[in-house]
Amino acid sequence: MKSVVNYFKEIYFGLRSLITGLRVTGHYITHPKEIITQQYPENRDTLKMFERFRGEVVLIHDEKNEHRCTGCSACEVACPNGTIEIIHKKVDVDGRKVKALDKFVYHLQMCTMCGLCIPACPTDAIKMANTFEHAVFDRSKLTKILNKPGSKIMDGIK
Amino acid sequence: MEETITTALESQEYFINMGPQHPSTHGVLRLVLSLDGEIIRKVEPHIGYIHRSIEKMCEHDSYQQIVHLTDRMDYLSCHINNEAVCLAVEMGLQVEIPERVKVIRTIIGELTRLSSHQLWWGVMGMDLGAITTFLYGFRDRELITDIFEETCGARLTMNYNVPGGLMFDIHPNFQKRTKDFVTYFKKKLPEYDDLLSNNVIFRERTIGIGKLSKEDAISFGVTGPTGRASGFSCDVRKHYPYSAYDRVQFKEILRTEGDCFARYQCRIAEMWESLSIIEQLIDNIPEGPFKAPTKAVIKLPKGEWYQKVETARGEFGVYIISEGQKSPYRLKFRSPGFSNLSALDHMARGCKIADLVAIMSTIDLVIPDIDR
Amino acid sequence: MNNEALKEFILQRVPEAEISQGAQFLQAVVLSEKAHSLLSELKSNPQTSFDYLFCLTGVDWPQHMEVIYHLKSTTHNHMVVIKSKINTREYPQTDTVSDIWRTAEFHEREVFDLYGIVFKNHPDLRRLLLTDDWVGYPMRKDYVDKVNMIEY
Amino acid sequence: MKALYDFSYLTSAIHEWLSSFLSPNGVLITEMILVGIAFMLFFAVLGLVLVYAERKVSAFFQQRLGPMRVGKWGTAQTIADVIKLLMKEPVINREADRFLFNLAPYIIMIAAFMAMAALPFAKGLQALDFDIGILYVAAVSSLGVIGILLAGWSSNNKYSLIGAMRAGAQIISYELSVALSLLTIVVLTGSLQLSVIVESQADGWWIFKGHIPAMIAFLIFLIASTAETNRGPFDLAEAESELTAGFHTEYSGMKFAFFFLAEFANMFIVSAIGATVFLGGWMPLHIGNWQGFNAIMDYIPPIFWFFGKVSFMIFLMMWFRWTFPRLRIDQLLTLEWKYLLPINLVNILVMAFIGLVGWHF
Repeated sequence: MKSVVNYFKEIYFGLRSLITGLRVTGHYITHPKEIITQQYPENRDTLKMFERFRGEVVLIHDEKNEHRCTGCSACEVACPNGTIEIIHKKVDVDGRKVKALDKFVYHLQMCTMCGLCIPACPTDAIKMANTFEHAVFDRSKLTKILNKPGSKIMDGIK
Repeated sequence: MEETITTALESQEYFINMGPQHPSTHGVLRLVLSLDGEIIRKVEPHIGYIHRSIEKMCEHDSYQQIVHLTDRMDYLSCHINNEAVCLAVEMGLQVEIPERVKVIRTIIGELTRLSSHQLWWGVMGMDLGAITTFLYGFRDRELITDIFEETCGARLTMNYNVPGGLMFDIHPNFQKRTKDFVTYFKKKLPEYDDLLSNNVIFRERTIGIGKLSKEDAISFGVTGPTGRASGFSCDVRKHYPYSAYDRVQFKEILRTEGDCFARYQCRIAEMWESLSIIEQLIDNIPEGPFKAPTKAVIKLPKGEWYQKVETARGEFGVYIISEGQKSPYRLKFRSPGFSNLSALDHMARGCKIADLVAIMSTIDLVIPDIDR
Repeated sequence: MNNEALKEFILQRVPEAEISQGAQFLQAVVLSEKAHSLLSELKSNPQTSFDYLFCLTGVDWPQHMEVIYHLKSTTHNHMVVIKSKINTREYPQTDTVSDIWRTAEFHEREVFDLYGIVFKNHPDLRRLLLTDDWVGYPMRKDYVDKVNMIEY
Repeated sequence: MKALYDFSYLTSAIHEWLSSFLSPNGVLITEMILVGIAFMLFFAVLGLVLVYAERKVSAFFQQRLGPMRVGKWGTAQTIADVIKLLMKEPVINREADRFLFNLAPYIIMIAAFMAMAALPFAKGLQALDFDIGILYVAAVSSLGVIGILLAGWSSNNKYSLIGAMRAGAQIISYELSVALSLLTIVVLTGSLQLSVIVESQADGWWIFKGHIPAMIAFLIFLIASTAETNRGPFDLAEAESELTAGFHTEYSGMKFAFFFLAEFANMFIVSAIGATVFLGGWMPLHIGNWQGFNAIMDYIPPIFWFFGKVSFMIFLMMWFRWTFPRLRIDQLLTLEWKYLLPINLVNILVMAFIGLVGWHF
């Protein structure tokens, strides 16, 4: 007798548990306002990344096309993956030959966005930008030269 | 000789390659199953498909650079992995860490654990055929990744810790967002119970499946919720408190059944504990610097250090042998998934294929963590 | 058992063991021939009962190889590090401990894979992480791979 | 207006028109071809609509939007999918049994077609009105399992084979429950003819007239028919987390689409049978003596009633699928042999007693 009662109890509790489950999903289908889908390319205008989001390394240029990079290679040393390559040139400053930045080469394809180069920079010349649409059709396009053509170092940065 | 031939002929066993591309191996794990009908006679894991020799890379990297590599091991509890390396290096350097850092690390660590468990819950449901849970798990996880993105700058591989402290201070919105999340998630967690924990089909699928005794759990080195479900008290947060775990109240969740359902319950209960830890700390973040002063080039003295932390999967250990250079001489990551996986064969023998899927998802394997 | 007692316990079994107090744990360096008997004694003796092997790893030193066992007892809550020293780098061999702790089976396969240390009596000693036809043992310090490794 | 309510006017008009210039045999052949074309078109439309519906419904269960890109609200998504599937390369495993491998999807499709023939869509809209309609439908709908077994066997893939074996065990077991739960109602109707069963529900649907035993039978039918169509939580034959895709792992392109289509067609068929037997087929909802209410309900054409009821059943099945975890094979068989079958047998007995005493409405 007991087993018979248990048999029906099992069925009852089994069905009840199924109905609680159905209620949860039923709640969501009747509340379409709770839909959380973001339609990405359509919402590009309103989509705003968080300010700290690490998308890629950029060299900060001001409106006079001047940057703060001295070419000290601190970021190159700090980078774990060889993402950053600093190519130097020799410039004359007051008659002395001084090392200066020629090309700031940045291999985006190797970058892991760890952000170690940013605190390593003694002159705060680089920062992480919020961009995230990095897809290109050719891998070589991911290798970028960050200092803009014709740009030069700001006065007073050593 | 004749005997072996006859047994080989009589046996109904056949082999199946499960993986490396299979929906429920959660990555590139390959299992060679010996099957008799649907019953599993032997499971042989073949790993290493994404072995990146992180340990070898660490032998050439500076200590700051090592931290970001650990993101790529157990990517679901990356913050806790980072913390382990940082704690080990800090132990070697003998620097005193500001209180603020300890508390923030603990909060973010618990958030990481929550997000990992949410993903596990979703995937567990999906492995058992309830695809909707997957989306619900990700829905709640999204809020945590938002918190991470705002404060740490990335959603998954956060790399927020540096030896000596944090990379930058918490975002002004951090506390508010976290509190919002805690209130939100407290409402959603009972839904998890409604959908899976109390569901009769789910219970039938998990209760009594994949049993692991306490002795076996210890012998196999199975830690984390998987080990604790077998009654192996192995919560590093409780036994060897690090960061701010010595000042918060929380229970170590222990079960004795050791089956899939016990492991499931362990993780669900851990989510409640994590929520309570966050609630205790979120209003009490002490003021102060977010980083202890360290040198730009860290050189550990000669010696060796072992630091273990509790990730979402179990005991994660970092073992550094230093010869006084700027890179470690040897660095070993004791990953929880690796040991937990070794017990899979023991748990799965005699089960059906469908049970193997349930067992695998309750072990909560993350393959990069195993392969390193 | 505190560290002093542990030290004595080990010295009783292996008198020539070099025991030092590390930053965290008591460390004992023993020769690989003695390691298995000592470890199995540490596991089975109810005074020590180190039933939890939480880390097993190999180290490649310039002159010798080492297998390091991190042990913990879940009943007594003490820990010890046993370093089994193999005095050769040519064809290093030591006894397996997978008969003592089941978890060692995987860890030893990994050490064999990456360091080439052969664990005698291991039930299934094959490469674990690398492919079966891999040449060389990558975690050794003198390993060279011109293709995949970047010179520092 | 009349044609919306009674299709026999339309069909007889076509018949007379054809008879006016064709011999009786010619008329028969032409009508067969016409019906075949109609069913094929219906099949295609059904596939398109149901695939879209499933994707949208599952999306809303999961707090998503579902397909939104192709056409307004993604309505053309399935057409895009069909084009994609048509252009795919048909890959055949080298060791596969090519003949059986190619045959299998057609067997499943044919089984679905045959079952469709006996369904009463609306008054006078039924291709074949057998006097053993239910028996025929139950027999034919289980033919599909042959296709599944063939697909699993001929693929030369162990996952496929396991899936096929599971499907075989599952469908043969659940066939019993489906048939027995339908028989519970047949006890009351006294006829196996589907049109007669529909007509007998003019004064009320059997699920209400037969009250408790009929509701139990309906519940059992719902569970068993979900299992028979291999849909979640009983989708063990596919079980994508265990067997990657079960019996159709090796299929690609249009042959895969056939399996996919057959699944939805079968879902429609069992829903239609359930709607016909339990929910009154195309009969409108009538409540006792509420004359005004009944008259309003009569204004809604029968075809809408039929498709409304079928969509309701399909929605229920989707709801199950997107909520529950999957059963294990032994639990599936336990559910059938330990729970559904005994309850079903007792239920028939009770129903027979009720029918005998006349305690139904």
